[in-house]
Amino acid sequence: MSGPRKRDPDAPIAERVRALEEALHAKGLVPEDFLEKRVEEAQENFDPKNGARVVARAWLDPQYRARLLADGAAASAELGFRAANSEYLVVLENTDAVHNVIVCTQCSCTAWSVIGLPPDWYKSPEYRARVVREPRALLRAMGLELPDEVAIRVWDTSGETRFMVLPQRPAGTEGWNEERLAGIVTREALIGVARVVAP
Amino acid sequence: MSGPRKRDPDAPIAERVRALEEALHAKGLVPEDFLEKRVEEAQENFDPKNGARVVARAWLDPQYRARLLADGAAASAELGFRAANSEYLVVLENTDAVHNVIVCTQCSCTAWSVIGLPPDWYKSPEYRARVVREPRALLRAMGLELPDEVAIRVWDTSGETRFMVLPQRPAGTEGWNEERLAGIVTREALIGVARVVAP
Amino acid sequence: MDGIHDLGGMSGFGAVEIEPNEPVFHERWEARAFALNMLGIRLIEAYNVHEYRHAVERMDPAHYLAASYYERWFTGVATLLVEKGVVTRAELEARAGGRFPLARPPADVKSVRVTPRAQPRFAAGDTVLVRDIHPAGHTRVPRYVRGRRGVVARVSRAFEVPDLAGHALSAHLEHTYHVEFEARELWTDAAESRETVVVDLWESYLEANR
Amino acid sequence: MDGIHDLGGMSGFGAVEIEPNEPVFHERWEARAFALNMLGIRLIEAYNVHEYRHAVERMDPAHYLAASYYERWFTGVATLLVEKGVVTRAELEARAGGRFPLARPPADVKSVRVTPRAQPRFAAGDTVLVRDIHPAGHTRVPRYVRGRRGVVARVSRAFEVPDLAGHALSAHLEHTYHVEFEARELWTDAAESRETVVVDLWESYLEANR
Repeated sequence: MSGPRKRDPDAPIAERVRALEEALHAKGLVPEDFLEKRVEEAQENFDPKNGARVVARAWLDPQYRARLLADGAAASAELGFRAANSEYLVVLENTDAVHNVIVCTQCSCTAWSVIGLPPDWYKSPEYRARVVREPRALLRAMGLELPDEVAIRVWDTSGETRFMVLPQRPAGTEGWNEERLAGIVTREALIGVARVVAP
Repeated sequence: MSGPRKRDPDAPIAERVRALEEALHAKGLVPEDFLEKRVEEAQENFDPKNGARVVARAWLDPQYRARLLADGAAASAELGFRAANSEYLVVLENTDAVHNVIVCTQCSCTAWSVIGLPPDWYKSPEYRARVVREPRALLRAMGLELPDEVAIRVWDTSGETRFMVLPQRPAGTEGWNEERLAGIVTREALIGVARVVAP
Repeated sequence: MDGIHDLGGMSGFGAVEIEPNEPVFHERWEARAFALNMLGIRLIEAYNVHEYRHAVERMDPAHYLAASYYERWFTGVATLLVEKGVVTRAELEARAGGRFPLARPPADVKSVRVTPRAQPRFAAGDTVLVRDIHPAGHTRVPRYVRGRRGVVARVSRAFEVPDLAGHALSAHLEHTYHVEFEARELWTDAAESRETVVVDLWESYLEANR
Repeated sequence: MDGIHDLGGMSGFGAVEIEPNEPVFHERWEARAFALNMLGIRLIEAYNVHEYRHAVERMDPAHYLAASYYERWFTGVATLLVEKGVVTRAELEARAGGRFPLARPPADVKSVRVTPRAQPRFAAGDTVLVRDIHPAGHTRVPRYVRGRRGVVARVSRAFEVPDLAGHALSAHLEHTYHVEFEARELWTDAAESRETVVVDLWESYLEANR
């Protein structure tokens, strides 16, 4: 098509999804509850609260932290967070010198088991286009001001490795237990577009 | 905007154009008949029939042909086809060895005075994206099969030079006069996506 | 393919806005579309995840940018189920009561140059050059690193080469590498300072620095 | 800017279809939009043609690809008339009775590196290298030739440098060159044979081949 002239409008997306589901049903390809189970799994198992727990544990337990940085998937599995496939999870440690941030420029790959299904902003063309080219300016616009002396390392999820950021533990959380610490770790911090802050 | 959620629909384009025209009118910025004259000019002066006349003359008169290849704008002006601004028009001669084809990948610049306002297909993302990368395959898909031994030269109108193709005169037109020859030269041939064929 | 999906570094995009308390799915159809892909890949095994990614890439560029994430997702699923003969487009249009946009057909990819080594060719610290290639089919080497030099930060595991798997060709494994590029190497005069980008690349995308 | 307008070489697009007996304008509003740009540039001189081109480039990429040619054209015109203070967006929305999409604001370009020579630096037959630059503002050097080598086919005239004129900066003239590139130099493994692409480039986009 050389231009948008005289094209019939598309059927609404909700109708198209319904149409495909019904066509597959009619062919007997949809076992009872199969779709419902997948949705339930997505809503219950793929949750940034998992990554928050991992982070809180790493803040409290230096040996766990070392295991996490050595093998992210195995250390997450210790807490019961297992990826569907045998995933290669690399955990990126933020320090005073380096801030890490994750993107998938070509689609929207994410470590579902610890970060959850990615949010709209992560999947947007805006984020995908800009963060590899102007991370400092973009993070600033998103509310994260990084001192000039902090290097930014952007990780493009172009392969099969999945990434999670291990944010820095904020001051003012001394003596907090794991649950309380996990409560302040956001999805945005696990991706690297925000710091963890004590309320 | 990170996604197309919850955005009010745009006012229809015809309403937007009317709105701007009325706003300018209300400020007294639109002299009577100004817009009408520009439309008239576009429809009457910017016409591929002009380029067709230039080509027919060049086929019949070797001295005119030489002047045309040396200075396209001056030779076109001889026949009364003058660009609005002092345009630099370069005429590209097709031969048995080289076939020329014109595009403007970044917008849709064209030699209006001889080719006319460009057609939809020339302005389409499809043409702009593909012709610089796969000209032979694209021309074939558009109906122009070029022998492998003919080199293709694609001209991207990225600067201020404007281009027009001087197609090869087809066999079977011996003894034709200028008007009859001009009658078979199409806009597509002036751009280089078609040959001129005798009917 | 050098498609619209390969957005890294493109300018002209606006603000990134975070939606507070964003739900996992905004609409019921999004959840169903999500699950239908699980059905296509895992249950009926009509296609693999690489083919799915490539199907989304093959969408008309205007449709790709206009669509929300799950509309792109769904279009990839529907395209593959039609291409694999599970359903027909006519059937879908009849049931949907209107036009049913699908992605464009894939290029006819018959083979891809891969590296046969079982041992990784590069080691951490090696400087590598990304091959300046323009594959007609699926690939995962973004345009913004092609022809650029970087340093191997980590030798990752071996995974299926997407350029083959995306066309349901052989399941050939190759080592992947986390390659770190200086911003200046990628964006020259437009680079911010003190920044690097790490890209995860298959061995056949790389050559030794000359 | 490395915007959506810079389409040369992008894959994923479909067939090019020629409309038989295509009219100059398909709708009345297209003709009016055409004429309104003549008014903006030539009559009230609110902006120049380079600013117009850049305004179109600054459209949201999804809007750019979804819009027809004259919708892009009109959006450029309306954007500039608002930016130059001739009309206000609120006024346009009120009169249109709805949302009135405009292009994004330009980058804050204050100066651009240009070449001061009055005489052309290169001659026909010279091999030149296109500078690998990523200007934030308007430019006319397409991405597909940046960092590539070509041969000067013709020294063309001197014209205003668009990188300046597109931001209403000084009217600096520079020679332009028709530079011919082998398809293989541009598209490597994807190139068709026996083809070249000639691109019309300002002197400051070029450096001598090293």
